[in-house]
Amino acid sequence: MTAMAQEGRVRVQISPEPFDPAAALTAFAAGRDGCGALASFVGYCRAVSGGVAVTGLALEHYPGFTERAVEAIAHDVAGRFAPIDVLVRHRYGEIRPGEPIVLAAALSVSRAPAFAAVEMLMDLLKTDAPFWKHETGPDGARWVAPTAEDRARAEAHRGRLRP
Amino acid sequence: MTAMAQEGRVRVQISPEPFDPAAALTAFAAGRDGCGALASFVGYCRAVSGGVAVTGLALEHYPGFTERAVEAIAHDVAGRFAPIDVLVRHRYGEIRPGEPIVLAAALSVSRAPAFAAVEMLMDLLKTDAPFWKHETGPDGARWVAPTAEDRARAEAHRGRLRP
Amino acid sequence: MAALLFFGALREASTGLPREIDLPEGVHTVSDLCAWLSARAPALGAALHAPGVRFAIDQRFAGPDADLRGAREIACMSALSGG
Amino acid sequence: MAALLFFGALREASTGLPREIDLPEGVHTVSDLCAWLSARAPALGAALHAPGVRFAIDQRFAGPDADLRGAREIACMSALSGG
Repeated sequence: MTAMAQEGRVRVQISPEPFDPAAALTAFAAGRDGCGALASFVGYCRAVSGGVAVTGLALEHYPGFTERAVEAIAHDVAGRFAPIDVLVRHRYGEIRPGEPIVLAAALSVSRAPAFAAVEMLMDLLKTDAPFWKHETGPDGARWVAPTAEDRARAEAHRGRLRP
Repeated sequence: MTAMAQEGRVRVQISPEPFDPAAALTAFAAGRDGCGALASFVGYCRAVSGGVAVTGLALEHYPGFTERAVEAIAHDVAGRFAPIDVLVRHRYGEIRPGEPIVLAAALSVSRAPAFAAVEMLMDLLKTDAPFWKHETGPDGARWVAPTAEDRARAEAHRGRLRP
Repeated sequence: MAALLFFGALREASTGLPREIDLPEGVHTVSDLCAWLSARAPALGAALHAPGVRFAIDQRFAGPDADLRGAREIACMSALSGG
Repeated sequence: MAALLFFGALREASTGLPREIDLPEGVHTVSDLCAWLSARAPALGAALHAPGVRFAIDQRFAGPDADLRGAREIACMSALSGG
Protein backbone atom coordinates (compact mmCIF):
# COMPACT_ATOMS: atom_id res chain seq x y z
CA MET A 1 0.00 0.00 0.00
CA THR A 2 3.02 2.32 -0.23
CA ALA A 3 3.30 4.94 -2.93
CA MET A 4 6.10 4.50 -5.43
CA ALA A 5 9.52 5.41 -4.11
CA GLN A 6 11.61 7.86 -6.11
CA GLU A 7 13.94 5.00 -6.95
CA GLY A 8 12.03 2.23 -8.62
CA ARG A 9 12.60 -1.42 -7.93
CA VAL A 10 14.45 -3.62 -10.38
CA ARG A 11 13.77 -7.35 -10.31
CA VAL A 12 15.61 -9.82 -12.50
CA GLN A 13 15.29 -13.57 -12.39
CA ILE A 14 17.10 -15.96 -14.73
CA SER A 15 16.27 -19.62 -14.20
CA PRO A 16 15.61 -22.88 -16.04
CA GLU A 17 12.20 -23.55 -14.45
CA PRO A 18 8.97 -22.89 -16.35
CA PHE A 19 7.16 -19.91 -14.86
CA ASP A 20 3.64 -18.52 -14.86
CA PRO A 21 3.74 -14.98 -16.32
CA ALA A 22 0.33 -14.15 -14.81
CA ALA A 23 1.45 -15.04 -11.28
CA ALA A 24 4.73 -13.15 -11.74
CA LEU A 25 2.86 -10.04 -12.92
CA THR A 26 0.45 -10.21 -10.01
CA ALA A 27 3.34 -10.40 -7.53
CA PHE A 28 5.17 -7.57 -9.30
CA ALA A 29 2.17 -5.20 -9.20
CA ALA A 30 1.12 -6.05 -5.64
CA GLY A 31 1.02 -3.17 -3.20
CA ARG A 32 1.98 -0.44 -5.68
CA ASP A 33 -1.22 1.58 -5.44
CA GLY A 34 0.55 4.80 -6.40
CA CYS A 35 1.20 3.37 -9.86
CA GLY A 36 -1.56 3.50 -12.43
CA ALA A 37 0.13 1.80 -15.38
CA LEU A 38 1.47 -1.72 -15.87
CA ALA A 39 2.83 -2.61 -19.30
CA SER A 40 4.18 -6.06 -19.99
CA PHE A 41 5.38 -8.44 -22.64
CA VAL A 42 5.55 -12.24 -22.71
CA GLY A 43 7.56 -14.07 -25.35
CA TYR A 44 6.53 -17.68 -25.92
CA CYS A 45 8.29 -20.55 -27.60
CA ARG A 46 6.44 -20.75 -30.90
CA ALA A 47 5.11 -24.00 -32.28
CA VAL A 48 5.88 -22.75 -35.78
CA SER A 49 8.85 -20.59 -36.76
CA GLY A 50 9.36 -19.34 -40.31
CA GLY A 51 6.69 -21.75 -41.54
CA VAL A 52 8.43 -24.77 -39.99
CA ALA A 53 7.21 -26.74 -36.97
CA VAL A 54 9.31 -26.33 -33.84
CA THR A 55 9.50 -29.41 -31.66
CA GLY A 56 11.84 -27.99 -29.04
CA LEU A 57 14.04 -25.08 -28.09
CA ALA A 58 17.29 -25.22 -26.17
CA LEU A 59 18.27 -21.87 -24.76
CA GLU A 60 21.96 -21.73 -24.00
CA HIS A 61 23.23 -19.15 -21.52
CA TYR A 62 26.55 -18.06 -20.01
CA PRO A 63 26.26 -18.63 -16.25
CA GLY A 64 27.18 -15.53 -14.31
CA PHE A 65 27.59 -13.25 -17.28
CA THR A 66 24.01 -13.71 -18.48
CA GLU A 67 22.66 -12.65 -15.08
CA ARG A 68 24.97 -9.63 -14.95
CA ALA A 69 24.18 -8.53 -18.49
CA VAL A 70 20.40 -8.75 -17.96
CA GLU A 71 20.71 -6.88 -14.63
CA ALA A 72 22.65 -4.17 -16.47
CA ILE A 73 19.93 -3.88 -19.14
CA ALA A 74 17.18 -3.69 -16.49
CA HIS A 75 19.03 -0.99 -14.53
CA ASP A 76 19.81 1.02 -17.67
CA VAL A 77 16.14 1.02 -18.64
CA ALA A 78 14.94 1.80 -15.08
CA GLY A 79 17.36 4.73 -14.96
CA ARG A 80 16.16 6.05 -18.28
CA PHE A 81 12.47 6.11 -17.23
CA ALA A 82 12.80 6.72 -13.45
CA PRO A 83 10.77 6.57 -11.34
CA ILE A 84 9.65 3.17 -12.61
CA ASP A 85 9.62 -0.44 -11.44
CA VAL A 86 11.11 -2.96 -13.84
CA LEU A 87 10.79 -6.74 -13.97
CA VAL A 88 12.62 -9.21 -16.22
CA ARG A 89 12.19 -12.92 -16.00
CA HIS A 90 14.02 -15.16 -18.49
CA ARG A 91 14.41 -18.89 -18.82
CA TYR A 92 17.27 -20.97 -20.10
CA GLY A 93 17.61 -24.67 -20.85
CA GLU A 94 15.04 -26.88 -22.57
CA ILE A 95 11.80 -25.16 -23.47
CA ARG A 96 8.73 -26.71 -25.06
CA PRO A 97 6.50 -25.06 -27.69
CA GLY A 98 3.87 -22.87 -26.04
CA GLU A 99 5.92 -22.26 -22.88
CA PRO A 100 6.92 -18.72 -21.88
CA ILE A 101 10.57 -17.81 -22.44
CA VAL A 102 10.68 -14.22 -21.26
CA LEU A 103 8.56 -11.75 -19.29
CA ALA A 104 9.35 -8.03 -19.21
CA ALA A 105 7.18 -5.58 -17.29
CA ALA A 106 7.20 -1.99 -16.08
CA LEU A 107 5.02 -0.24 -13.53
CA SER A 108 4.78 3.52 -13.63
CA VAL A 109 2.50 6.43 -12.79
CA SER A 110 1.52 6.91 -16.44
CA ARG A 111 1.36 4.68 -19.46
CA ALA A 112 3.85 6.23 -21.88
CA PRO A 113 7.01 5.46 -19.83
CA ALA A 114 5.68 2.01 -18.96
CA PHE A 115 5.23 1.10 -22.65
CA ALA A 116 8.54 2.64 -23.67
CA ALA A 117 10.43 0.82 -20.91
CA VAL A 118 9.03 -2.60 -21.83
CA GLU A 119 9.79 -2.09 -25.52
CA MET A 120 13.34 -1.00 -24.73
CA LEU A 121 13.81 -3.99 -22.40
CA MET A 122 12.74 -6.38 -25.14
CA ASP A 123 14.80 -4.69 -27.83
CA LEU A 124 17.94 -4.83 -25.69
CA LEU A 125 17.31 -8.40 -24.51
CA LYS A 126 17.14 -9.54 -28.14
CA THR A 127 20.64 -8.39 -28.94
CA ASP A 128 22.52 -7.76 -25.65
CA ALA A 129 21.43 -10.59 -23.38
CA PRO A 130 23.79 -13.60 -23.59
CA PHE A 131 21.37 -16.29 -24.67
CA TRP A 132 21.53 -18.50 -27.74
CA LYS A 133 18.41 -20.14 -29.13
CA HIS A 134 18.80 -23.56 -30.74
CA GLU A 135 15.55 -24.64 -32.37
CA THR A 136 14.79 -28.25 -33.19
CA GLY A 137 12.34 -29.14 -35.94
CA PRO A 138 11.50 -32.11 -38.18
CA ASP A 139 14.58 -31.43 -40.37
CA GLY A 140 17.10 -30.96 -37.59
CA ALA A 141 18.31 -28.08 -35.47
CA ARG A 142 19.39 -24.52 -36.18
CA TRP A 143 20.74 -21.53 -34.28
CA VAL A 144 18.45 -18.50 -34.24
CA ALA A 145 20.03 -15.11 -34.94
CA PRO A 146 18.52 -11.70 -34.30
CA THR A 147 17.13 -10.05 -37.42
CA ALA A 148 18.60 -6.92 -38.99
CA GLU A 149 15.58 -5.06 -37.57
CA ASP A 150 16.33 -6.40 -34.07
CA ARG A 151 19.88 -5.09 -34.37
CA ALA A 152 18.80 -1.67 -35.65
CA ARG A 153 16.26 -1.23 -32.84
CA ALA A 154 18.78 -2.11 -30.14
CA GLU A 155 21.38 0.16 -31.71
CA ALA A 156 18.97 3.11 -31.54
CA HIS A 157 18.47 2.55 -27.80
CA ARG A 158 22.20 2.27 -27.12
CA GLY A 159 22.67 5.75 -28.58
CA ARG A 160 20.03 7.09 -26.22
CA LEU A 161 21.34 5.28 -23.13
CA ARG A 162 25.01 6.23 -23.53
CA PRO A 163 25.15 9.44 -25.52
CA MET B 1 -3.13 -25.89 -29.75
CA THR B 2 -4.24 -24.43 -33.07
CA ALA B 3 -2.05 -22.03 -34.98
CA MET B 4 -3.29 -18.48 -35.36
CA ALA B 5 -6.07 -18.07 -37.88
CA GLN B 6 -5.68 -15.46 -40.59
CA GLU B 7 -8.44 -13.48 -38.94
CA GLY B 8 -7.55 -12.75 -35.35
CA ARG B 9 -10.01 -12.96 -32.52
CA VAL B 10 -11.42 -9.83 -30.91
CA ARG B 11 -12.67 -10.07 -27.35
CA VAL B 12 -14.31 -7.18 -25.56
CA GLN B 13 -15.87 -7.29 -22.13
CA ILE B 14 -17.39 -4.28 -20.35
CA SER B 15 -18.70 -4.99 -16.87
CA PRO B 16 -18.94 -3.56 -13.37
CA GLU B 17 -17.30 -6.52 -11.61
CA PRO B 18 -13.69 -6.37 -10.42
CA PHE B 19 -11.52 -8.65 -12.56
CA ASP B 20 -8.16 -10.35 -12.27
CA PRO B 21 -5.94 -9.16 -15.16
CA ALA B 22 -3.59 -12.11 -14.71
CA ALA B 23 -6.37 -14.67 -15.06
CA ALA B 24 -7.82 -12.80 -18.05
CA LEU B 25 -4.42 -12.78 -19.77
CA THR B 26 -3.90 -16.47 -19.12
CA ALA B 27 -7.28 -17.28 -20.67
CA PHE B 28 -6.59 -14.97 -23.63
CA ALA B 29 -3.21 -16.57 -24.44
CA ALA B 30 -4.34 -20.17 -23.90
CA GLY B 31 -3.97 -22.48 -26.86
CA ARG B 32 -2.36 -19.96 -29.22
CA ASP B 33 0.95 -21.75 -29.67
CA GLY B 34 1.52 -20.19 -33.05
CA CYS B 35 1.85 -16.77 -31.44
CA GLY B 36 5.14 -15.79 -29.91
CA ALA B 37 4.31 -12.35 -28.57
CA LEU B 38 1.81 -11.17 -25.94
CA ALA B 39 1.84 -7.46 -25.10
CA SER B 40 -0.52 -6.08 -22.51
CA PHE B 41 -1.43 -3.08 -20.42
CA VAL B 42 -3.31 -2.79 -17.14
CA GLY B 43 -4.58 0.57 -15.88
CA TYR B 44 -5.23 0.69 -12.14
CA CYS B 45 -7.21 3.13 -10.07
CA ARG B 46 -4.47 5.20 -8.47
CA ALA B 47 -4.37 5.92 -4.75
CA VAL B 48 -2.87 9.33 -5.52
CA SER B 49 -3.74 11.50 -8.53
CA GLY B 50 -2.03 14.84 -9.18
CA GLY B 51 -0.55 14.78 -5.65
CA VAL B 52 -3.99 14.33 -4.04
CA ALA B 53 -5.27 11.16 -2.35
CA VAL B 54 -8.04 9.35 -4.22
CA THR B 55 -10.57 7.65 -2.02
CA GLY B 56 -12.85 6.38 -4.75
CA LEU B 57 -13.57 6.44 -8.45
CA ALA B 58 -16.97 6.28 -10.09
CA LEU B 59 -16.76 5.35 -13.75
CA GLU B 60 -19.87 6.41 -15.63
CA HIS B 61 -20.71 4.72 -18.93
CA TYR B 62 -23.38 4.89 -21.62
CA PRO B 63 -25.05 1.47 -21.69
CA GLY B 64 -25.15 0.06 -25.19
CA PHE B 65 -23.09 2.77 -26.81
CA THR B 66 -20.04 2.18 -24.62
CA GLU B 67 -19.97 -1.49 -25.62
CA ARG B 68 -20.39 -0.64 -29.30
CA ALA B 69 -17.74 2.05 -29.25
CA VAL B 70 -15.16 -0.18 -27.53
CA GLU B 71 -15.95 -3.02 -29.95
CA ALA B 72 -15.37 -0.60 -32.83
CA ILE B 73 -12.00 0.48 -31.40
CA ALA B 74 -10.93 -3.14 -30.88
CA HIS B 75 -11.94 -4.13 -34.43
CA ASP B 76 -10.23 -1.07 -35.94
CA VAL B 77 -6.99 -1.94 -34.18
CA ALA B 78 -7.24 -5.64 -35.01
CA GLY B 79 -7.77 -4.75 -38.67
CA ARG B 80 -4.79 -2.43 -38.68
CA PHE B 81 -2.39 -5.10 -37.35
CA ALA B 82 -3.99 -8.28 -38.74
CA PRO B 83 -3.42 -11.11 -38.13
CA ILE B 84 -3.57 -10.39 -34.43
CA ASP B 85 -5.75 -11.30 -31.42
CA VAL B 86 -7.05 -8.37 -29.41
CA LEU B 87 -8.52 -8.26 -25.90
CA VAL B 88 -10.12 -5.32 -24.10
CA ARG B 89 -11.63 -5.57 -20.66
CA HIS B 90 -13.03 -2.43 -19.03
CA ARG B 91 -14.92 -1.81 -15.83
CA TYR B 92 -17.57 0.75 -15.00
CA GLY B 93 -19.24 1.71 -11.74
CA GLU B 94 -17.59 2.11 -8.35
CA ILE B 95 -13.87 1.32 -8.30
CA ARG B 96 -11.55 1.35 -5.31
CA PRO B 97 -7.93 2.55 -5.30
CA GLY B 98 -5.59 -0.21 -6.39
CA GLU B 99 -8.22 -2.06 -8.43
CA PRO B 100 -7.75 -2.61 -12.18
CA ILE B 101 -9.91 -0.45 -14.44
CA VAL B 102 -8.80 -1.59 -17.88
CA LEU B 103 -6.86 -4.42 -19.50
CA ALA B 104 -5.76 -4.26 -23.14
CA ALA B 105 -3.76 -7.06 -24.75
CA ALA B 106 -2.61 -8.27 -28.15
CA LEU B 107 -1.22 -11.61 -29.23
CA SER B 108 0.78 -11.79 -32.42
CA VAL B 109 3.53 -13.70 -34.16
CA SER B 110 6.09 -10.97 -33.46
CA ARG B 111 6.46 -8.29 -30.84
CA ALA B 112 6.32 -5.05 -32.86
CA PRO B 113 2.65 -5.34 -33.91
CA ALA B 114 1.66 -6.60 -30.46
CA PHE B 115 3.18 -3.53 -28.77
CA ALA B 116 1.80 -1.12 -31.35
CA ALA B 117 -1.70 -2.59 -31.10
CA VAL B 118 -1.84 -2.31 -27.31
CA GLU B 119 -0.60 1.28 -27.39
CA MET B 120 -3.16 2.21 -30.01
CA LEU B 121 -5.93 0.50 -28.05
CA MET B 122 -5.06 2.50 -24.94
CA ASP B 123 -4.68 5.77 -26.82
CA LEU B 124 -8.09 5.37 -28.47
CA LEU B 125 -9.79 4.16 -25.27
CA LYS B 126 -8.63 7.33 -23.49
CA THR B 127 -10.45 9.64 -25.87
CA ASP B 128 -12.99 7.60 -27.87
CA ALA B 129 -14.48 5.19 -25.33
CA PRO B 130 -17.62 6.59 -23.67
CA PHE B 131 -16.56 6.52 -20.03
CA TRP B 132 -16.42 9.39 -17.56
CA LYS B 133 -14.18 9.22 -14.52
CA HIS B 134 -15.40 10.94 -11.38
CA GLU B 135 -12.70 10.90 -8.69
CA THR B 136 -13.46 11.43 -5.03
CA GLY B 137 -10.80 12.76 -2.67
CA PRO B 138 -10.58 14.44 0.73
CA ASP B 139 -11.70 17.78 -0.77
CA GLY B 140 -14.64 16.51 -2.79
CA ALA B 141 -15.13 15.07 -6.27
CA ARG B 142 -13.98 16.09 -9.74
CA TRP B 143 -14.42 14.92 -13.31
CA VAL B 144 -11.24 13.67 -15.00
CA ALA B 145 -10.56 14.91 -18.52
CA PRO B 146 -8.05 13.51 -21.00
CA THR B 147 -4.86 15.56 -21.27
CA ALA B 148 -3.85 17.51 -24.36
CA GLU B 149 -1.26 14.77 -24.97
CA ASP B 150 -3.97 12.09 -24.77
CA ARG B 151 -5.98 13.97 -27.41
CA ALA B 152 -2.98 14.45 -29.69
CA ARG B 153 -2.02 10.75 -29.52
CA ALA B 154 -5.54 9.59 -30.36
CA GLU B 155 -5.80 12.11 -33.19
CA ALA B 156 -2.63 10.71 -34.77
CA HIS B 157 -4.12 7.20 -34.77
CA ARG B 158 -7.41 8.34 -36.28
CA GLY B 159 -5.49 9.73 -39.23
CA ARG B 160 -3.84 6.34 -39.73
CA LEU B 161 -7.04 4.32 -39.32
CA ARG B 162 -9.21 6.34 -41.72
CA PRO B 163 -6.89 7.99 -44.22
CA MET C 1 -40.01 12.52 -29.32
CA ALA C 2 -36.29 11.90 -28.62
CA ALA C 3 -34.53 10.93 -25.41
CA LEU C 4 -32.03 13.59 -24.39
CA LEU C 5 -29.06 12.21 -22.48
CA PHE C 6 -26.17 13.98 -20.74
CA PHE C 7 -22.96 12.36 -19.51
CA GLY C 8 -20.08 13.38 -17.28
CA ALA C 9 -19.91 16.99 -16.11
CA LEU C 10 -22.74 17.80 -18.57
CA ARG C 11 -25.10 15.60 -16.59
CA GLU C 12 -24.61 17.79 -13.53
CA ALA C 13 -24.88 20.99 -15.58
CA SER C 14 -28.17 19.81 -17.11
CA THR C 15 -30.22 19.31 -13.97
CA GLY C 16 -33.75 20.59 -14.45
CA LEU C 17 -33.74 20.13 -18.22
CA PRO C 18 -36.21 17.68 -19.77
CA ARG C 19 -34.93 14.16 -20.54
CA GLU C 20 -37.23 13.88 -23.53
CA ILE C 21 -37.89 16.51 -26.19
CA ASP C 22 -39.80 17.15 -29.36
CA LEU C 23 -37.34 19.00 -31.59
CA PRO C 24 -38.24 22.71 -31.32
CA GLU C 25 -38.96 24.63 -34.50
CA GLY C 26 -35.77 25.59 -36.32
CA VAL C 27 -33.67 22.96 -34.49
CA HIS C 28 -32.37 20.58 -37.16
CA THR C 29 -28.74 19.91 -36.28
CA VAL C 30 -26.57 19.24 -33.26
CA SER C 31 -25.35 22.83 -33.21
CA ASP C 32 -28.94 24.12 -33.45
CA LEU C 33 -29.73 22.05 -30.38
CA CYS C 34 -26.68 23.39 -28.51
CA ALA C 35 -27.80 26.96 -29.21
CA TRP C 36 -31.32 26.15 -28.05
CA LEU C 37 -30.07 24.46 -24.83
CA SER C 38 -27.62 27.30 -24.14
CA ALA C 39 -30.41 29.88 -24.37
CA ARG C 40 -32.49 27.98 -21.80
CA ALA C 41 -29.61 27.07 -19.42
CA PRO C 42 -26.55 29.35 -19.65
CA ALA C 43 -24.47 27.17 -17.27
CA LEU C 44 -25.06 24.22 -19.60
CA GLY C 45 -24.17 26.42 -22.58
CA ALA C 46 -20.69 27.04 -21.16
CA ALA C 47 -20.24 23.34 -20.41
CA LEU C 48 -21.33 22.40 -23.95
CA HIS C 49 -18.45 24.45 -25.32
CA ALA C 50 -15.77 22.88 -23.05
CA PRO C 51 -12.94 21.03 -24.84
CA GLY C 52 -13.69 17.50 -25.88
CA VAL C 53 -17.50 17.63 -25.77
CA ARG C 54 -18.94 15.02 -28.16
CA PHE C 55 -22.41 14.14 -29.37
CA ALA C 56 -24.09 10.93 -30.42
CA ILE C 57 -27.31 10.36 -32.32
CA ASP C 58 -28.90 6.94 -31.81
CA GLN C 59 -25.63 5.70 -30.34
CA ARG C 60 -23.37 6.87 -33.15
CA PHE C 61 -20.89 9.74 -32.80
CA ALA C 62 -22.22 12.81 -34.61
CA GLY C 63 -20.64 16.12 -35.60
CA PRO C 64 -22.14 19.61 -35.18
CA ASP C 65 -23.84 19.51 -38.58
CA ALA C 66 -25.47 16.11 -38.10
CA ASP C 67 -29.21 16.03 -38.72
CA LEU C 68 -31.32 15.38 -35.61
CA ARG C 69 -34.64 14.83 -37.36
CA GLY C 70 -35.91 11.32 -36.72
CA ALA C 71 -33.45 10.73 -33.90
CA ARG C 72 -34.71 8.63 -31.01
CA GLU C 73 -31.76 9.23 -28.70
CA ILE C 74 -29.54 12.31 -28.55
CA ALA C 75 -26.53 12.25 -26.24
CA CYS C 76 -24.43 15.22 -25.11
CA MET C 77 -21.16 13.95 -23.63
CA SER C 78 -18.40 15.71 -21.74
CA ALA C 79 -14.86 14.83 -22.81
CA LEU C 80 -14.55 11.04 -22.67
CA SER C 81 -12.05 9.60 -20.20
CA GLY C 82 -11.82 5.87 -20.67
CA GLY C 83 -8.82 3.64 -20.26
CA MET D 1 46.27 -19.47 -18.17
CA ALA D 2 42.81 -18.29 -19.34
CA ALA D 3 39.62 -20.25 -19.84
CA LEU D 4 38.48 -20.07 -23.47
CA LEU D 5 34.71 -20.28 -23.88
CA PHE D 6 32.57 -20.52 -27.01
CA PHE D 7 28.80 -20.00 -27.18
CA GLY D 8 26.09 -20.64 -29.74
CA ALA D 9 27.16 -21.74 -33.21
CA LEU D 10 30.76 -20.95 -32.26
CA ARG D 11 30.71 -23.71 -29.66
CA GLU D 12 30.02 -26.27 -32.39
CA ALA D 13 32.62 -24.72 -34.70
CA SER D 14 35.26 -24.89 -31.98
CA THR D 15 35.24 -28.60 -31.24
CA GLY D 16 38.77 -29.89 -30.79
CA LEU D 17 40.20 -26.57 -29.68
CA PRO D 18 41.62 -26.26 -26.17
CA ARG D 19 39.31 -24.84 -23.46
CA GLU D 20 42.26 -23.29 -21.65
CA ILE D 21 45.14 -21.38 -23.17
CA ASP D 22 48.28 -19.51 -22.32
CA LEU D 23 48.25 -16.49 -24.60
CA PRO D 24 50.56 -17.31 -27.53
CA GLU D 25 53.39 -14.92 -28.29
CA GLY D 26 52.17 -11.84 -30.16
CA VAL D 27 48.53 -12.36 -29.10
CA HIS D 28 47.61 -9.30 -27.06
CA THR D 29 44.11 -8.32 -28.18
CA VAL D 30 40.80 -9.91 -29.08
CA SER D 31 41.52 -9.51 -32.80
CA ASP D 32 44.97 -11.06 -32.36
CA LEU D 33 43.26 -14.05 -30.76
CA CYS D 34 40.75 -14.28 -33.60
CA ALA D 35 43.58 -14.36 -36.13
CA TRP D 36 45.40 -17.04 -34.15
CA LEU D 37 42.27 -19.19 -33.81
CA SER D 38 41.38 -18.76 -37.51
CA ALA D 39 44.84 -19.99 -38.52
CA ARG D 40 44.43 -23.16 -36.43
CA ALA D 41 40.78 -23.84 -37.33
CA PRO D 42 39.59 -22.30 -40.61
CA ALA D 43 35.92 -23.28 -40.02
CA LEU D 44 36.01 -21.41 -36.74
CA GLY D 45 37.64 -18.46 -38.49
CA ALA D 46 34.65 -18.07 -40.80
CA ALA D 47 32.24 -18.36 -37.87
CA LEU D 48 34.18 -15.73 -35.90
CA HIS D 49 33.50 -13.24 -38.67
CA ALA D 50 29.75 -13.90 -38.86
CA PRO D 51 27.47 -10.92 -38.13
CA GLY D 52 26.84 -10.20 -34.47
CA VAL D 53 29.78 -12.13 -32.99
CA ARG D 54 30.70 -10.60 -29.60
CA PHE D 55 33.50 -11.13 -27.11
CA ALA D 56 33.75 -10.89 -23.35
CA ILE D 57 36.80 -10.72 -21.10
CA ASP D 58 36.19 -11.78 -17.51
CA GLN D 59 32.45 -11.46 -18.11
CA ARG D 60 32.46 -7.97 -19.58
CA PHE D 61 31.76 -7.21 -23.24
CA ALA D 62 35.02 -6.39 -25.03
CA GLY D 63 35.78 -4.88 -28.43
CA PRO D 64 38.37 -6.12 -30.96
CA ASP D 65 41.13 -3.94 -29.48
CA ALA D 66 40.58 -5.00 -25.87
CA ASP D 67 43.70 -6.23 -24.09
CA LEU D 68 43.65 -9.92 -23.20
CA ARG D 69 46.71 -9.94 -20.96
CA GLY D 70 45.77 -10.94 -17.41
CA ALA D 71 42.37 -12.26 -18.53
CA ARG D 72 41.11 -15.32 -16.68
CA GLU D 73 38.10 -15.97 -18.91
CA ILE D 74 37.76 -15.16 -22.60
CA ALA D 75 34.41 -15.77 -24.28
CA CYS D 76 33.70 -15.88 -28.02
CA MET D 77 29.96 -15.59 -28.58
CA SER D 78 27.82 -16.02 -31.67
CA ALA D 79 25.14 -13.36 -32.21
CA LEU D 80 23.09 -13.20 -29.03
CA SER D 81 19.42 -14.15 -29.30
CA GLY D 82 17.70 -13.46 -26.01
CA GLY D 83 14.14 -12.31 -25.40
